[in-house]
Order: sequence, then structure tokens, then C-alpha cells
Amino acid sequence: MLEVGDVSVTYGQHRALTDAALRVGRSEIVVILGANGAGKTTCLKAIAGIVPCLAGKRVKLSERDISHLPAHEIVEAGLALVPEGRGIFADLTVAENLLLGANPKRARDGEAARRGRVLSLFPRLGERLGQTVRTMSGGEQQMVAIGRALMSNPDVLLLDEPSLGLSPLLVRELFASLRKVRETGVGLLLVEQNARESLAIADRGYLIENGMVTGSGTAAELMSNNAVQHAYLGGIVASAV
Amino acid sequence: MNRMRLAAALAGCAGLAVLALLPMYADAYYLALAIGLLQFTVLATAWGLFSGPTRYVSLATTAFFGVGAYTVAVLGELLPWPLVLLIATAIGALMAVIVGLSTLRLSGLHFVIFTFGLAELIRQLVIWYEVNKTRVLGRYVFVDITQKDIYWQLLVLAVAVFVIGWLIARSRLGFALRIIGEDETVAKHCGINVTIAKVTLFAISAVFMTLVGAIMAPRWTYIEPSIAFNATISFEVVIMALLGGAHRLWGPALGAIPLTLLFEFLAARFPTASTLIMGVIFLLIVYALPAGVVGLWDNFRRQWRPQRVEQGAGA
Amino acid sequence: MTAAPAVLEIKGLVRAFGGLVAVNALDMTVGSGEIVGLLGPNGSGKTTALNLVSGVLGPDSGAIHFGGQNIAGMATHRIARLGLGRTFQLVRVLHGMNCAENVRAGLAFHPARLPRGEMDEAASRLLERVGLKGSEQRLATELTYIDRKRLELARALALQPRLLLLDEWLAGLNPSELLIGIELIRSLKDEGLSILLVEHVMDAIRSLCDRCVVMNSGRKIAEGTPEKVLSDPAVIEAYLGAPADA
Amino acid sequence: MTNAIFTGLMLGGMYALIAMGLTLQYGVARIMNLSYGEFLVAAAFASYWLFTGWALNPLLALAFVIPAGFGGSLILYRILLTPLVRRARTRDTLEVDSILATFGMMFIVQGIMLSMFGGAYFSYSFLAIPVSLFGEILALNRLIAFGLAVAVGLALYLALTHTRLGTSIRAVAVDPMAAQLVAIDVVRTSAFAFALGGALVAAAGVLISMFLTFSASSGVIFTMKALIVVVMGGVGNLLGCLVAGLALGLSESLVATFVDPGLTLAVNFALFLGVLLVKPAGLFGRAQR
Amino acid sequence: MDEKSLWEENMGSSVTRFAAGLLAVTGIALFAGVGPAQAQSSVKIGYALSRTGPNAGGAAVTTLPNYEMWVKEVNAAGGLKLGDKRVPIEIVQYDDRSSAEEAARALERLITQDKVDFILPPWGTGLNLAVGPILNKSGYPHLASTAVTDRAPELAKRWPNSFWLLGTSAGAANTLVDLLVKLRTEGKIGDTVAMVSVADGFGIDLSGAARPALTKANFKLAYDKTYPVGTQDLSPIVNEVKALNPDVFIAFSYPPDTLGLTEQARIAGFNPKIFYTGVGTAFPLFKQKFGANAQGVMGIGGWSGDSAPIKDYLARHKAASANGAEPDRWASAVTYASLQMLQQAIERVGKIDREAVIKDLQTGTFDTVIGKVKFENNLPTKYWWVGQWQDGEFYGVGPATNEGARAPIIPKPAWKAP
Repeated sequence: MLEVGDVSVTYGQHRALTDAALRVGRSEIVVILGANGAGKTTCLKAIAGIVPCLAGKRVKLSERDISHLPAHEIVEAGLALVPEGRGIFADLTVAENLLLGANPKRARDGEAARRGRVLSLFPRLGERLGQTVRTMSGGEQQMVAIGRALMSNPDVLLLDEPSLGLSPLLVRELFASLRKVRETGVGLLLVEQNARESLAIADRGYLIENGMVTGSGTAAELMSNNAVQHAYLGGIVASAV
Repeated sequence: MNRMRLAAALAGCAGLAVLALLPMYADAYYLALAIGLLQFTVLATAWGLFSGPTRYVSLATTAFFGVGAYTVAVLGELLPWPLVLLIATAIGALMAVIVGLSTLRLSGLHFVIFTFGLAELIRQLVIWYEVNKTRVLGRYVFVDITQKDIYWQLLVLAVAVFVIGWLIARSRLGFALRIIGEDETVAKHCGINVTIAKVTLFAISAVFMTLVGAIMAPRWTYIEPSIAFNATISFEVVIMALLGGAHRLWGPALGAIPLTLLFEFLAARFPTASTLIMGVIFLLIVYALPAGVVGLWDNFRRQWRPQRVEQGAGA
Repeated sequence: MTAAPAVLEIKGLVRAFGGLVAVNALDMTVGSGEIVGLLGPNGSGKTTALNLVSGVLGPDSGAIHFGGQNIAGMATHRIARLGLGRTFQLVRVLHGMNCAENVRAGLAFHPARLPRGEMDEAASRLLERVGLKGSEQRLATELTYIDRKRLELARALALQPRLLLLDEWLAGLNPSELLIGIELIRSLKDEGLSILLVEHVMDAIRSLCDRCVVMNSGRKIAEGTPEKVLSDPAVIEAYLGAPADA
Repeated sequence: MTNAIFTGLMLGGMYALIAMGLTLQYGVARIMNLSYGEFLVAAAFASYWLFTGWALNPLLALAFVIPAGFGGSLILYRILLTPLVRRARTRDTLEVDSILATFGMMFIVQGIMLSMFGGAYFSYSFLAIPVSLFGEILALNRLIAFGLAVAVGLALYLALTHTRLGTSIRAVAVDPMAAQLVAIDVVRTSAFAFALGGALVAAAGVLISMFLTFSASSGVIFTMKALIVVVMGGVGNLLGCLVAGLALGLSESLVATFVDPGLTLAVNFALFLGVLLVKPAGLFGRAQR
Repeated sequence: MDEKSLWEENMGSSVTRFAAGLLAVTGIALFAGVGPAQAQSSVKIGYALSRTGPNAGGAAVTTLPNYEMWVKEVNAAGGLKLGDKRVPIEIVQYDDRSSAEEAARALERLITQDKVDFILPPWGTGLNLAVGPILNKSGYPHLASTAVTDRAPELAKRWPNSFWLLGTSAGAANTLVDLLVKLRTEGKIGDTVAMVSVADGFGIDLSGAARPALTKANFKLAYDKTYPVGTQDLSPIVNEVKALNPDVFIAFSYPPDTLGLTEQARIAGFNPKIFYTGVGTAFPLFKQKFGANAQGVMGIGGWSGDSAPIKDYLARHKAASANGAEPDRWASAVTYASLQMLQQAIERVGKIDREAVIKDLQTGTFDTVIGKVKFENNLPTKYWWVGQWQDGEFYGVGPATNEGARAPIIPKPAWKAP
């Protein structure tokens, strides 16, 4: 469904990402693993079109070439990003954030139904529709961000550390909801700190080190892969698990 | 290298001597033009002194300029001239410290508008004071100062602003300001008292502006708030400094000199359409020179430097 | 807990952002010559705690004693002059300056500063110390990610700190670099420096830390030796989530 | 007392009216438009010309001038400002660039007006008839301007808070980066907001020409007044604009009546500076900036 | 990622070349502008006026049309008569952008670069004072026709080349008060006066002179306040003054405020027996805006509207200006008269001899549109200080001793609905 190739990004002199390539299928959850600063976030941003890439980038969504579209048209094409730090409109209310989520034309049909689905996924948002997002807790803000992204009726959803700042209980809830999202036919690509939890729901994964995709495999393969353990999970898995 | 420096220093002194002797052979108009050039060179450089490293856009230039001019209007006929200038310096510095301490925590546009409002507030208060206390709005300045005196004083001031700017750049204060300009958080973590550094610099810059106002005041016999606190001066100085490039000491002067000449040329050549033409030329400059004259120069140097190195290697 | 006198002593520290309590009643100490790891999942309040210590933020309540003085709410530059150096999670170097100048930024403004003539030599020495020998004239922008981290550390060391705050300084290093980095930090400890380390790299924590404090959702949930806290079920749950249900 | 309050409200309504366009242009489109006052004066001239030359009622003239203001601003943004927006890497860069560019625009618009109308003062009388309201005599033209200012302010406020387009305009104002993520074309929305600001300033120009004397050189006065109201109210906030405008108008009229008319502007600036010192982001400004 | 600001960005080299070229062209053009001196086939006359900035409004109404009209008329007649030949006038003009510094520099340019034979003064008190020393030093006659200052006698002494045609504010105030005293004696008005003034040189000087004069004449000054330049709503003042119900309302105001005060007075139904405003009352714009309501409004200035030269001047002015603009009824005629004086002085001297022209101006008698003028100590002996709109014309009513003075209409008729 989503096919990405030859994505390279530089920040000034610093090469953040080199020729990244990956693929997300329909109803598939794919996770990108890697250490802090390895280029995971950059990779998502590059796919979503909000950081400029070097020439040669190829992004295909549902057989359509979206490599050269500006960010807002990429959303329109069916790819939604929930960025790290959430990227929500903190000064607007929950309801307004959801309304804006349904801003793409592709999302206008069935907006009410989708909104109902999002609110049933995150019942807490329904209780707080009129609240300004800035005043909500981190977990609730994360729900707003994901809810807003879902409102745009995406084919593929990119999530950058969705569990960041969430309590373990919430993380579990969140991943359960992501599974439900996947059941609606949406492909998910996520960058996660929380390796075990994310690999547990993921189908496949990629490993990024120093701006390069250095490995990939099914979730189970990665779970037992030494390189992954070393580069990412460090000793803690070896000792604690 | 040392010989090069010596040559540069000698050339500088020679240039300065030529400038100092200018009033001997220039007629009144060229003297006036030179005064205008010096005035804006000092104002823009002083502006850049503060705004370059800190990136605050200040529209308070005319507030300090006007205070200087008014100091002369009030005290000019009563006290000896050096004392008047000294008092103007003190008032300018004091005002800058008060303003700096209360406003330098404002960011971006808010600081811009605040400084503009400040200039207007001072102007209104001067008007109110004159109207209600002295009952005369305009003041006459009949002091014994010729155009040549004004020119020489401005020349000294111009040299001073460059020397002090150069000294600051080499001092701990200057280093601190560069760090603040790069990253204020890092600056604080290096033990730099950011507030004091900024306020000190603001005060130094303000003193120069105040002195320019004081020195220029005798040129116009008659001082009233609309002449002394002319808001266009603030805007022109900002534009000149930005055009020249405010992050270099000599950048603002590179904006001030051509722009003063351009304004003069347009006013002389197209007295009825100068506004329109000025606007068009201005837009062209903004689009063509996104990094100011300094950017032009840096770019030029970047293009040529590698070749020079190659030549050096070959020799 | 530790025999050595505490360099840093935090009591009842609280800081909230709007409704979110980022640091909640935190107590902890860093003893002289000790390396303490501050652990916890992302968003658990570690960086906020560091910001409170270095004066970037003022606490809502609580006390921070550094070298016997309560520095809670004190201006950052004053805390820095008391002998506190830090690095940042997103590495912050002075891009427009060369490496020597970056280090001089740390050298020039603390109380025990050197005479001008010795400054360059000191800067070179510090650069060499962090593995950037000969990089004096290179612009900070031209450095690789790793070297920027080294440069940032050199700048922090230039302050001659009594306490060093390292905010994920080892993150993003490759395995061989990581070894070098760990050695470097250990050598700092051997020189008598106290270090508070926010880190995710568990190998490093294991081999470096004398003690660890683990935070979650703003609260301290565990404290003790690395072995002890890393096997604490509460910590594992905070880090990895509770074991997945069937 | 009631009289002073009425007068103050009317004056404040006028200030708010003058400033509303700028708060959109600066708050949403992020263009610090220094030529704003010139556009206001241009609209006043248009109204004058339609009234004296074509005997067209200024209120009807709004029907021509507002679309012209909208269209003109849109073209201006597309041609002149979009390159700057594309070139700008940060908000600060755009701010400096837009200050410089609109400074040039200011001269151009002023120059055109000078060549068309000369430098003299212009004024005409329309609806300058007394009406009695709660026992106080007020000028009908000022009353109409006040009413329209409040009506337009509230209508726009409601539109911005209760429609999808309005919400997306606010989204761009709040966070242009995040706005892209919900398929908002930031450049287009900014252009629209800038043009809407242009339409508002055109309306303001027509309305104030009914009772103020103006000349080709008087634009800068309005720019400054508008800036002060905008910054004091909180950039990009129409309600703040209205409140700040009214506060300035009321303070001016109360000071003129009870203290000294000579201090009105000083009090205005003092009030403005005071608000900024206590709330650097303005009355309704967002906390973090 | 580092955020680079405007002044650090770089750009393409074609742009560089373009910009460099632009600057170079500017520089060359500037210095090419310094032309060679011309042979004496024309009389070169220069002036710097405020084309832009806050002064532009006044200069555009009062000064510029007269300068242009005079030059056109003189050249249509073949030029200035020097001896027995006529030499056309050549004009060099600059924009002083309403700034004292620009005005000073523009005049220095006229003197040293353009080497003009005569200089016409700028508009307004401040600028005339600013250029005074320059004109004095280089010996040019300075016929200040738009400056009102109490130091006029002193300045005339200090700069013997300067002539202050509008006189002093004390003169204006005293004339007004004399008129009021006379009307009170006649029982036409009471003794309550309300006075406002703009907080700028003009308003302060005039109110400063009127205040003691009114007190000395035993008028009750019920209201005496100033307001800042640029005040956009004067209704608080009008409302407060109306509540005091004075017999006389005096406003020393600037044109936008004059119009605003009058309009507000009409709306509020404030109709004192004497309603005196100005500057701006004498502007044609006033009549155009208020129509029949102008009837009975007094203001600063005035002219002998019935005299043939003035009627002729009015007609010529209308014919000469763009879209038939009328002159203002105060400084316009004075400005034109000052040009006539200059012309007559030059023609009597018969050559370009500025010293002799100044001498002639000091001693000679001149026949102008405002009647016969003779300077005493560089000041004219007659001024119009009080005028009144009567049936669509602004007639001088004070001093009553002036030739052509009309009797004032007292009380002012009630405002009509527009």
C-alpha cells in the first residue's frame, strides 16, 4: 500500500537519513526501531513531506506517486502523520481539533460516523470535547492527536512514538486501539521506544542505525535478533526479560 | 601578515585624515551630505551594535536621538558644550538601562512595537510638559557651533562607534553576546548574565544615538518634538542596518551610505515622484539582497576564496 | 546512603505545566564523586528535573541544595558559576563558531577564569580530552553528530564543574563510540567529578552508575544500584509496559 | 460621564475597526504589513472619489471597495509576498522580510495616491447628522461605523470559531506546521487571510472617510494605531482587537473629559506599554509566545 | 538544525550581479546629477517643499499652487524683467519630506550645487526657522510667508534678509481679543470664552498669547485645554465646552481638527455667538464640506474678498490649478503677494543682485494682491487675523481698520441640517 524508496535527508552538513526504503501493506502494522538520533523521526517526516528531501525520493501510496506532493496534499492522498510531540493545535478545543482532522476532502463523507468511531475508541475525548487541548494531560493530548489523524480517513497512518508519556495502562489501551484501527484496513507505520509492546502488535519491523536501514524482518525475528537487542534495547532485555 | 595589518592601519589613518580635512574644501552642500552620511552611519552602526547580536529590532532610535536633541535645546545655551554632551550621554544611558531592564524580556514583534510606543510616549510627555510648564513648544537653539564643528564631532563619534564596536567584539562582553545570539540557553549555562550583557549593550548603543541627536540639534536652530522625535528616523535606521547586514560591525554602514545617497539622489532627481520610485527600488533591493550587502560580500568571498587558496598553493 | 557528602540534594521538588505535573515530590541526592543515573521512560519528567536543577525552570515548590546553597529558582548563569555544567538532550553547540570558541564559551565566564593567554591552551587541552584533538579551527556545524556531543561535553567541562548533568549524552552513539564514551565519563568520575546522568543506554548505566533513580509520570518509583532497580518489576513495567496479556 | 463613555466606545469601535484587518494579516498570514495604513487611506480616497464624482453613497460604495480590497490584497500576496514566504526558513526571517517589503509597498501606494490626488487634505460630509441615543447626541456616521465594527468583529469572530474554514484559518495562526498535517494548504489559507484583512481594511477606510479628514500622507498614523491595538489585544485575536480598541478609546475619552485632553495619547501609549509589561503576549495573547 | 536569520542567508550569483549593478548605476547617476553651471539666460529659482510627510497637506494647499502659478504667469509674460530684457524663470525643486534636516540639506544643495539665483521658502514655521540661518549666511532673501512666530521681530533683526509675512502670534491673539472687546462693548456677546489649542507650535504660541490678552480684557476663560496632534475624536472637548455654554469658542487647531471640531459642534448643536477655528477654516475644503453651514464661522486669516485684485487672483488661481482648486483665504494670498514682492524687487534692481534685492525689500513699497505692502523692520504693517465666512466667501473682519474689512455677523447663525 505504501512503498518508499531512496529517501535521504540532510540537516546542514549532517546527513540524517540515507536512502531509506520501506513498505507498509494494507492492514499491516510496521514498526521502525532504532536508537535516539538514528533517523526514525526524520524518516516519518520525510515520507509525510514536512522535511525537504534530497532528489530521488520515491513514495508511492496505493499505486499513486506522491513523491513530489506538498505536505497538505499528501494528507489529502490518504497518508496521515501523528508527529512526535503530537503536533496538535494546543490552543484549540478537542472538538475543533477533530473538526480540523476531517479537513481533507476525502474525509468529508462519513465524517459523523468516523467521529463516532474515534470517540468510541477514546471515550475520554467525548467527555472533553469543549476543553482546550493545552490544559489536558499528556495521554489525553496523545489521544487527540491520534483521533485527529484518524478523522482524516487515512489509508496509512504514521505514528511517531505514540506511547510517549503515556502510563503503561494507557499504552496498553492505545495499542489495543491501534489494533482496532488496523482492522479497518488502515496500514500503520510507527516509530516506538516501547519495543516489546510495539513488536507485540507489529507484523514486521525495520531497524535504523545512523540514518540507514540496517535490517528488517517479521516482528518475531526482530524480537530475537541480537543486533536489535544491542543497538536498541541494550542490556536491559537481556537481564530483565 | 603584520605588514598587511600595518598597511591597512596606515590606509585607515590616511583615509581618516582625508575625511577630517573634508570641510576645508567641500562646499556647504557636500558638507551637509557628509553630515547626513555620518549621522546615519553612526545611528545604523549603533543600532547594529545592539540589534545585530541580540536580534532585537528596536524602533527606539528616535527616542534617544530626540532626547539628545532636547538636552541641547534645554541646556545648550546655559552650559559649556562638552558638559551638555556629557549630560546627554548620562540621560541616554540611564533611559536605556531603565527601558532595557523592563523590556528585554519581551520577544520579537512585541519589543518592536514597545520601542516604537516608547518613542511616542516620550514625545507626548515632552509635548505635555512644554505645553503645560514652559508654555512654549518649540525651542530655539542659538549656540556657537558651525556646520564644520558638527561634521567633526560626528566624525569623532563615527570613529568612536567603530572603535568601541571593535573593542566590544574582542571583549568578553562581545564574546558573551555572540554566544547569546547563537543560543541564549547555552549562554546562560556558560555562566553568562544575559540580562546584564544585553542591557549594557543596549545602553552603549543608546548613548551613541543620544549623542548624534545632541550633535545634530544645533544644525536646525529650532527644535520641536515633531522634529526631534521624528519616527521616520527609527524606520530608516532599521532599514539601513538590515539592508547592510546587522551581524557585522561594518554592515549597517554599508546600508546607511548607499541608502542615504539613494534618498538624496531621488529627492534631487525626482522631487515629485521620489516616493513611488523609492518604493520600487526598495522592493527590488529586498528581493535581490535577501542577506543584505554583507551577504553579498560574504557570498563574493566564498566564491573567490578557494581559487585564492589554489593560487597560494601553486606559488 | 552514601558516605561522601552530597553535592546535590533535592527535596520535595514539584513542577507542573498547566494540568500536567511533570515532576512530583522528587527527592534525590548526588554524592561527591558519584555517578547517579536518572532513568525512566520518555516523558517521565527527567529532563524537567534537569532543567529545574540547572535553573532553566523555576520549581513550584521544593528545595535544591547544590554545594550547600539552595539554588531553587536561582538564575541559570549563577548556578553555572557555582560549578554546574550540563549538556542537552538535543545537542546544542554554537554553530557559527569554531570548536575552540565553543570551548572558550565555557572557559570565559566562570569565576575561576584563566588569563587570556592561557585560554587557547586550555581549550585545546579540553578538546583533546574529549577526543577532538586538532579540531580547534573547525566550525561546529561541520562536525558529525558524535563530535558535536563531544564538543558540548568539552564546553561543559570548561566550567570546571563540581557537578555535571548529562542529558542522554550517549544516545545515538554506535557501539564502538559508546565504549569510548563510557570510558570518557568514567575517567571524569576518576577525576572526582560528580555526575547526574539521564540515559537510556542500559549498558552504560550498568557500567557507570553507582546508583540509579527511576522516575515515571513525574514520580520517583525506584532507587538503588543499577542491578537492583533494573530488576524491579515496577521499573520493567514502566519501561516495557506490563507483560502483554494473552 | 455617560457622554464620555459613549464617545469613548465609538472611538474605540473605530480603533478596533482599523485594526481588525491587520490582526488577520499579521496573526494568520504572518505578514507584518507596514503599508496597512496606506491601503486604508486608499480606500478612503476611493470612497471620496465615488461620493464626489459619482454621488455614490459610501455605504453602497462598500459593495465595490470591499471586493476590490480583497482582490487587490490577494494579488499582492500572490505576486509580492509569496516569494518571501517560500524563501523564509523561519518565522523571524519572514517577519523581517515582510517588514522590509511592505515598507517599500508603503512608499509605492503613497506615491500613487500623491500622484493621483496630490498632498492636500480631503474630507466630505455624509450622514453627519445628530442622533439622540440614551439622551446623548452622537453623530450618525460615527454610530454606523461603530455598529459595523462591532457587527463585523463579532461576525468574523463567530465565523472563525464556528466554521470549518474559520477553524482552519485559526489552525494556521496557531501552528502552521501542524496545519499541513490536516491537509490545510498553508500558503493558500494565508493568502485568503491576508486578502480578508485587505477587505476589512478597505471597509474601515470607507467608513472612517465619512468623518475623518485624510490626506495621502496620513496612512502611517493608522498603521501605528492598528499595530498598537493588534499587539495589545493579542496578535491574531479578533476579540482581543475589539477589547483593546475599546479600552484605548474609552481611556482616551475619559482622560480627555476628566483629566486633560493633552494627555490622551500619552495615556494611550502608557496603557499599551503597561499591558505589554504585565502580559507580554497581549490581553488575549497565547501564553507561550 | 540551525536557524539562520535573514542576514546570514546567501543567494544566487545572478542576483548578486544584478544588485551590484543596481548600486553602481545609482552611484553613477547620483554624481552625474551634478550638472555644470548654466549661462545667465534664465533666472534660476529653487525651492524645497514637503511633498510627503506630515507637512505635505499644508504645503499642497497653500504653497505649491502659488509657486507654480506665479512661475507660469511670469514665464507667460516672457519672464522677469531684468533691465530691458525679459529672462524666463527656471525652476529647481526638491522634496524635503517634512524633515528639518532634509530641508536644510536641500537648500544647501540649491545654493552650492544648483547655484540658484533665488530661493522660495519652505512651508511651515519649523522648516522656515530651520533654513533661516542657511539663507542668511548665503545672503538669499527669505520671504517666510507661512511661518507664525512670536520671535519674528527678533529673528528679523538676527537675520536681516528674512521677512516674516504672517507676523506674530501675539498680533493674532490681540486682534482677536480687540474684536471681542469691541463686540462686548456693543453688547453683542457676553464674557465667557472657551479656548482649545493643538499641542504643537502653532496652537501653543497662539493660546499662549491669547491667554493673557483675554485675562487682561476681563474675559472669563471657562475652558482652556490643549489636545495632541493627531487626535481623532474631538467630541469630548466639544461636549464639555458645550456644557459650559460660552459666548465665544476659540480653537487654535490644525486643518483636520478644524474640520472635526466644526462638524462635532454642528452635530452636538453647540452654537456659540462666536465660533473661531483655524488653521483650515480659510481652506476652500471648509466651504466645500460645510456649505451653507460655514456661514458666520470665524477663523484665522481672511482677505478683502471684495477687492478687485483678490477677485482676479481667485479666478486666476482656479484657472491655473488642477481641477480648479481655490486658494486658501489666508496664507495663499500672502504667499502669492510675497512672490510679487520678490518679483518687483528683482525688477526694480534690474539684475541678479541679492544684496540689492534684500535692500529693496526692506525699504520699498509693493503693489500686491493683498494691497500695498511696505515692510517695517522686515515685518509688514498689516495682517488679517480674523476672517469670517459670509455668503460663501471668507472675508477679513479684523483688524477692522484694515482696508476692505467687513463687519462681522454676530451672533453666528444657528447650524442647519446638511
